[in-house]
Amino acid sequence: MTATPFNLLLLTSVLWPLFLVLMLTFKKFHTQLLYLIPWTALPALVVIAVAPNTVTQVELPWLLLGGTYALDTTGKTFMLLAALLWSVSGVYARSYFNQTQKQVRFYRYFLLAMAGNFILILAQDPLSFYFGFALMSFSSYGLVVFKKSAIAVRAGVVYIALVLLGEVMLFAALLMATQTAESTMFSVIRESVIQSPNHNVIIFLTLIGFGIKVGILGLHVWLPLAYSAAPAPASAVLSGTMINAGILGWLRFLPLGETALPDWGTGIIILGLAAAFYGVGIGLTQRDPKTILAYSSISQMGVITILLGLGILAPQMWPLILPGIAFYALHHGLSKGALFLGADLCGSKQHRDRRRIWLGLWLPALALSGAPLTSGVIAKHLAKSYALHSPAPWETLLPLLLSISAVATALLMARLLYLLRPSAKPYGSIPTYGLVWPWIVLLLIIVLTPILVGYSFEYALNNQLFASLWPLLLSLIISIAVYKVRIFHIIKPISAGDLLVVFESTLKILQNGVKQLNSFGKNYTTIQHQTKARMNVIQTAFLTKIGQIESTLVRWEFAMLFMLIIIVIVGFFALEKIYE
Amino acid sequence: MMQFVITLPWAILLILFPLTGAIISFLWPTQSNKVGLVTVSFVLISVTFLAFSIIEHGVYHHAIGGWGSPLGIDLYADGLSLLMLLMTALVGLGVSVYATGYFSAEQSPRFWPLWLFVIAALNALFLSADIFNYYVTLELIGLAAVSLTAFGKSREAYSAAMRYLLATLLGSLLYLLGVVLLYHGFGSVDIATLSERCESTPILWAALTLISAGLLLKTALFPLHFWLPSAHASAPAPVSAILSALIVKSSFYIFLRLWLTIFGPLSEGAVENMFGLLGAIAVLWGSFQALRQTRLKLLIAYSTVAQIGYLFLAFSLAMSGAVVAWNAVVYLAFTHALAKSAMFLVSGNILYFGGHDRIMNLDRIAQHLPITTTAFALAGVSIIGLPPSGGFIGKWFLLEAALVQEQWGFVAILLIGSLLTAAYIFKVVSHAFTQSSLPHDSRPIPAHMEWAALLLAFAAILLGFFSSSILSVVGIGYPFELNGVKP
Amino acid sequence: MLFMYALTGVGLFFIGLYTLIIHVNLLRKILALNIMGCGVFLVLISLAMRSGYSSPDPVPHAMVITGIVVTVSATALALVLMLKVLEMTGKAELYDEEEV
Amino acid sequence: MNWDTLIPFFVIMSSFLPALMIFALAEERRGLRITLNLIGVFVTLALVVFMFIGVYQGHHYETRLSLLPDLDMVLRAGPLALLFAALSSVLWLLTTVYAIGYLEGSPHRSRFFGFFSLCITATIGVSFSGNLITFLIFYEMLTLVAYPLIVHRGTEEARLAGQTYLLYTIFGGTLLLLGTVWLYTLTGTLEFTPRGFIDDVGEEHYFALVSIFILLIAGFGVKAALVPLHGWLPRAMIAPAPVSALLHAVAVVKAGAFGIVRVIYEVFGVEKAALLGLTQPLAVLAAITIIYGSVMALFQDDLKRRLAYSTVSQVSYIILGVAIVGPIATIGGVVHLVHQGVMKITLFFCAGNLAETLGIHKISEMNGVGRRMPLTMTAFTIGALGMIGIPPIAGFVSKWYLGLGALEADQEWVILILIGSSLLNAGYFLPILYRAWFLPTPDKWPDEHDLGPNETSLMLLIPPLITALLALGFGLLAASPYSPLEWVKLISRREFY
Amino acid sequence: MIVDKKKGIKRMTRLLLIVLLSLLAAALGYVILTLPKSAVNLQELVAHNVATSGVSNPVTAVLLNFRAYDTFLEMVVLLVAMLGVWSIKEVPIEPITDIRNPVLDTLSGLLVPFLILFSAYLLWVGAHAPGGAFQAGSVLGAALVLLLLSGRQPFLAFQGLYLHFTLVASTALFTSIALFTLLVTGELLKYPLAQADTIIFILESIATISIGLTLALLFFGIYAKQKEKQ
Repeated sequence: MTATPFNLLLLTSVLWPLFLVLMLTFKKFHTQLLYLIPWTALPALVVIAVAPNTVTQVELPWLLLGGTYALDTTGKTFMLLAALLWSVSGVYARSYFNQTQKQVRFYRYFLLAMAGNFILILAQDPLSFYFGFALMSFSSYGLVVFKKSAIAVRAGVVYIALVLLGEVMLFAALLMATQTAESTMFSVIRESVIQSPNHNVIIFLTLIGFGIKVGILGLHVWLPLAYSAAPAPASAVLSGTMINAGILGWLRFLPLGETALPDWGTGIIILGLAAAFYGVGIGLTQRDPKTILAYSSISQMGVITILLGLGILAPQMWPLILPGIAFYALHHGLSKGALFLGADLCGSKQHRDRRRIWLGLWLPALALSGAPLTSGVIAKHLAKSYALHSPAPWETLLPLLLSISAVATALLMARLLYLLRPSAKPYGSIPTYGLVWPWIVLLLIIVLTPILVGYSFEYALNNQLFASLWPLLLSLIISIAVYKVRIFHIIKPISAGDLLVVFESTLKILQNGVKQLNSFGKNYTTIQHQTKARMNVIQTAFLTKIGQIESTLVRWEFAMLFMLIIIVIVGFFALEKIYE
Repeated sequence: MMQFVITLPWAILLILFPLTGAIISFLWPTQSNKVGLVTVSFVLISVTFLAFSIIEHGVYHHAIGGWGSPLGIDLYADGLSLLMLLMTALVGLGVSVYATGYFSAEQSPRFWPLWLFVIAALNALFLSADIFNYYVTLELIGLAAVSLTAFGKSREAYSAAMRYLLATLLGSLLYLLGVVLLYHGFGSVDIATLSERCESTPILWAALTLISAGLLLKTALFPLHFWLPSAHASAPAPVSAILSALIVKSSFYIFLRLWLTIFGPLSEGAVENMFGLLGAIAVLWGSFQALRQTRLKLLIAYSTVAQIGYLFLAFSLAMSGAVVAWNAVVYLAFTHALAKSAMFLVSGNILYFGGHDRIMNLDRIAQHLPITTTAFALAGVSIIGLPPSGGFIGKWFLLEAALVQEQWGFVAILLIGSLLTAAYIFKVVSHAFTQSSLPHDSRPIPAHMEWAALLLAFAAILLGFFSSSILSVVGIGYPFELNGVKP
Repeated sequence: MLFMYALTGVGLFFIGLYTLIIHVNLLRKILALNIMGCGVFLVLISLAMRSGYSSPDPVPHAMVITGIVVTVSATALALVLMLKVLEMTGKAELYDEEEV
Repeated sequence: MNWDTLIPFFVIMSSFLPALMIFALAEERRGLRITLNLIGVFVTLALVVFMFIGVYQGHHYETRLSLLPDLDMVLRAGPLALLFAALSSVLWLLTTVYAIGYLEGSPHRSRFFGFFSLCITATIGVSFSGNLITFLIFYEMLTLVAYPLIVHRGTEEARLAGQTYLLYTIFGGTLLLLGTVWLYTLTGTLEFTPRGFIDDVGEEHYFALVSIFILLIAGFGVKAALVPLHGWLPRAMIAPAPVSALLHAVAVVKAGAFGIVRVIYEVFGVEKAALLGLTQPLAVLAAITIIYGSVMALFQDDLKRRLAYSTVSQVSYIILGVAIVGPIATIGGVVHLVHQGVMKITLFFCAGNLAETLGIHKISEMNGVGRRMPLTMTAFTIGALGMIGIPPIAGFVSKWYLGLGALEADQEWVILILIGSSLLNAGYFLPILYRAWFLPTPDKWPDEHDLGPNETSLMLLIPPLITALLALGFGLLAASPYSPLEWVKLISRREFY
Repeated sequence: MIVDKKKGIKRMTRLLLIVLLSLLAAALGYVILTLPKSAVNLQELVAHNVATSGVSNPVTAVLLNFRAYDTFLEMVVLLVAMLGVWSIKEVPIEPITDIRNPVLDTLSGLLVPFLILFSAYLLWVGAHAPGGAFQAGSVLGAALVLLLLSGRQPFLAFQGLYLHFTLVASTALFTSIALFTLLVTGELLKYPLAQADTIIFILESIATISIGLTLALLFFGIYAKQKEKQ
């Protein structure tokens, strides 16, 4: 590796959280550490700040099976998001938990997950990526079940089960990809995957493997459970950045921009669309804000999935789409994070506090539903622009559908804001100073994002205004109407993790199967014992029998008889020897 | 100097030393222990020197009275005899050391003369080259052995001794009749002369039949083992050791010699195969019986029955052309002598210490006699034929021979046999590790009794490492080339 | 004629053997062994006549004498043992495993 | 006087002689016993390291003693031999320390440590064996000297377990002997040679060769716990923890696996074996064992039994690796010899700690134990995750190479096996972790002992931590020089292909 | 019932046995008949060497010179039997006084001296005519037995060590001669030609005594036991 100061910084940013975890094992440092830990993600931020434009790779040939790390452009966006969210929720968590013990335990998993997240973002070879991914996924289990409530445990089971599934699928995909590529570099793999005889398998496995993180339709069941079960700061990072790990995985692995795979593309797009609407559909019925946010994530990821599908469908467009996806992820992550933290802040009894927070919540909500002047509008605009250039029939279909999905999102946000309205009963924790200010910071960042990417008012006023406004207005009308009709009191909320019912029923069957097996095992052992006993009986019988035989054998006259017989036989042989 | 020492007539001294010792110990009962030990050590020394001289000058040959065969009697020692003598000396020493502690003050003056006479007779037998002389030595051994067996002083012991006496006398008579026929058929009792003169006539075959029957009876090959278990189990431990380790081998040795020199060259294998078959059955039967036993000494005795089976198995394989099987015969015989004597001494220790040898409650005792237990385990390893041990080498050659000849039946027997052996050995050993309290009645054992057993067992293991050199010594005089003995 | 004695010896041998096998009483067994011995000696010594000379072959004679002595001592031992068995078990018989 | 011809012999002696001395020691001579033990360990270790360097520089260490008229007893320190020897001796060191702590104040310690050292002698002997008969000798020796350790507790249950063990192993040994002798009658030599020594055996002996292969594999399979020859292993768990740790995770079972490696590569030669159509069935058998072991593990509540079944499953990775004909898979398999060793010994150490400190034997008793014994359970977690095959722990590296090798050899089905077993491993390890870390601690442990200020006595604590670190390091630094992986690559270059 | 069955079996076995044995006897008889009328044997050799053997009686020559080694061992056999008997039951050496009958008394009084004389004769004649140590020894033994039966106790005079000495005398002598010859001639039991006859004579006479004594004692042992039983 080239030990430039930047590279060193890069490594420190990754190693720093791990180091802190290690330090946490020593009780006596806890108090000091707890001041340090909230800021663990800062080095990462610094890295992004000082990152040169030329991508330099850090080669660590001795690490695992040879690791390559770099901060490329895509990585930069994800890293930015990750760094921001980890810092904010890190600080948030500090005052979210009151006792040190809890904090320590929380941070243990928190830091590990963070490290994993960073690693996978920086990784330029599948193994390192896989490593980071695993580290993140498994340690965030600790975050999911942190509350130890029954819900949490259930969520944990579902989560870990799916994580494992994803892990093994990715493992297989990785193996095949590496085997054909004969190299462990994403660049090479992306190119050569197509040559692999079973590239379809690889693509499928990759889609599912990361799809679980992303929560594509069918595999999304864990999101609502996990997000609502986890403590707020955890949910923030889960929904904000960890979910994006899946996206990044796709970007790294799939042969995007290489060759057109129409079937795959179409399939993915349809999948995305379905997710986009399905998420909202179920989400609207929910009453728990966090669950609603989870479903919104599902639908948002659906949108990203659509863009991905486009990329596969039309490789030539990929260079355009890639930054779009990155930005979309960024935008969604920030707003979602803000929403999760904000939703958690509605715990106070004072109407005044509640109203302040509520107003604050409007910002990310609007941003998510793509209101003008927010990051949302940019994201949506980019998405549409790709849609317009997509091959038939999508170029006509997609823009429309996207707009509708925007409406849907807006409705979902409205639903959220309604549920968290100041007059509603308190939800989450009491907004203390330590909790609120990091949230404010996050809001500010959200406000600034459009400016950062050089998005100007006039541009907005010119051509974007209506396009971005009508969905909002429409949704506004609908929601007011709905509010008047009070339809939501009629609709029963679909249990969070909708499809999970199916999964769990199958799980039940499996468990029964296991029980069966178990009982069979018991029977089997009893049978074993019986047979063993029987064998013993036979054995003893046999031994006594030969005992009796022996006691006759050793009788003098019998022995003599045998001797004579031997003599006769030998004599007989001799006889034929003589007269042959 | 060394040259001179080597040229002394050690072979003859091998016979005269123990005789003198026996007489002295008989006349000087109070010192019999010392006399005995001195004699036995002399025997060992003489064997060593004899070995040197044989290695240096080849086979040893001495015409008694200067007459020479066929008129007189010849002494003859090649590699095979040497090995047997060595075996006798080693086991003899071990047993003697043990006996000094084992026998009470009033028993030992009676034990020593008999035991020393046995040694003398054994040496005489292994050195002799005259079939009538064999008869005399056989009788000598037989009578002494029976008297020793009666030392058990129990009702079982006496009737076992009786049974043994009848069997051995019958055996000798059959043998003698065979000798008679040979003498009248071919006019000599000298092996070498006979091996030249003998041709396939009815006389020869009748003699073969009678002699084989007699010797098989004495060697207790299944189904003629009827006398062995009771005798070996009811005799006092050192005596059982002698019986199992040496005396059974003596008749087998004669059998071997006669087949190698006189009968083998003329036979065509049918008979040997039958012996092999009997051996195979003996292996299985003996092992199963051993497995059945609840008393240690009986178990060991039956194990002897099985081991004898191996000897004949190897014998038949070797006669049918697999030369390596001779190595098996030699090795199995030698290691069995050491290991089995060790085992019997162990059983003696256990009886001496705990007053019983019921396998079920062995743990009480074994826990407190680590050395003895180790001895048994090591001996067991060799008996089973697990590496590294003499037994393993023997089994290896045996298996090799069987495979070379593609005698799958024998292969199977060998495998099953060693499994069964392992089964009964560990049936005993496993009790050494189970915890249990010390029985009330236990009497301390003199250390040398434990060590004697251990060293014998250890020797059996050690044999596994010197096979090539030992076998090269055994090869002196080509005892195993049919018709090879040329005194 | 020359072989008459030898054949008699053989006969004695087998008669003895028969007794040895069949009869339970130890004294009879011992006597049977003696008879067998005699048979063997008879064979041994009678066949010594088969020589061109007037006098028989001396070697078998020597052997027979040796044999006799051996037999005598063996018999003595056997008798003592028998008596011991009689004293212990109450009857002068081999008692078999099943009684153990 | 050329030392190179003696060093292998010295290595054997360096654990053998201490063993004998220890036997002679009285029970209460604790200090002297420990000293002897450690001297033995360190001398062995030093010699092994010395040879490591020597072999790396191309030295040739070989001891020959005449055994049979035309068969020598050969001790040769090749790369493969050293791999196994190093593994055993290093883990022996740790286990000795552990055992000293574990058996504090229990009876028959001289006996225990004596046989323990003998076991290592045998294992080292197995690893250095230069021909099949030498291997056989030490293999059988291992069988025997491991027996007293299994029945060490002296309970009736232990005795029966010991009987089962012997039943299996002696049977295996017999098969092995038969195979060896038979082979010898065909070839006239038993010398391990790269790429095998049966080339000049004629076609007419096809049947014989196949039978020999089966016999040898079956013989070794008993110790390697190949289904259906695995029955003894779970029952042998009655033994004290250090025994289970070293013998049933490393020495004994690995001796079997090691034997299979030798047979395939240096007796038959992998190509020849493949030509005879012998490797594929073996691979299948290994696969079955992998799955079977894992499934059985699911149902065990006794911690050590679960670990035992996990061993059954994991050891077959090695066999699978060598049975998939191909350099990469071989690397995966052989390196798993080391990786599985460190991981599994960690797990056993931890299980021992739990039993010794809190009297925990059952998984159902492990609730919240992570809070009571954090370090132990951390080590355990690392081991467990490694078993599942999660990067960057050693287990992942093995699985990775196995998978690649399988693909290289066009045996995609192996991937499914790997995946399936990973899931199953997770199925029986993660619940343990969950209990340990996320469930509330009970107010009282089954049988708690006070073992010093730390969570348990340091002698019990440090070994698992070290092995856990090794497991982590072997994975994390797999690609760095002198890592097991690299060494195995060297072996593969020099001896296999 | 069972008894009968057993009997039946016994009868069967007996029958089978008789058949077997007669078959074997026939076979053996046949074999013997196949012997050539004129044998190859050692007669000429003996005749040829008897001159240098120290005695003129070929049998004695064979016994005490050509195959003296056998005889030597056979003395040991006798001694071993003696030891065996003693080890099984030590004979109490005391006069048996209960059976005193005058006939036996007088008869023994007359016979014993004669028998002793006769045995001496046999011993002496053995050198050139049939006779010799064993014959003499057995006669002597008979005399002693007679004494015993008549209730006289010949051993009261010398017991313990003396007795033991006499018992082992022949064996000891043989051994020492063996050693002696080994030293002098370098070969076992090779008598120097000149002393051959004397050596043999000494051997024989000593042998006679110990044989006689041993036989008597053997009888005595058994007899004494019988007495106990009554």
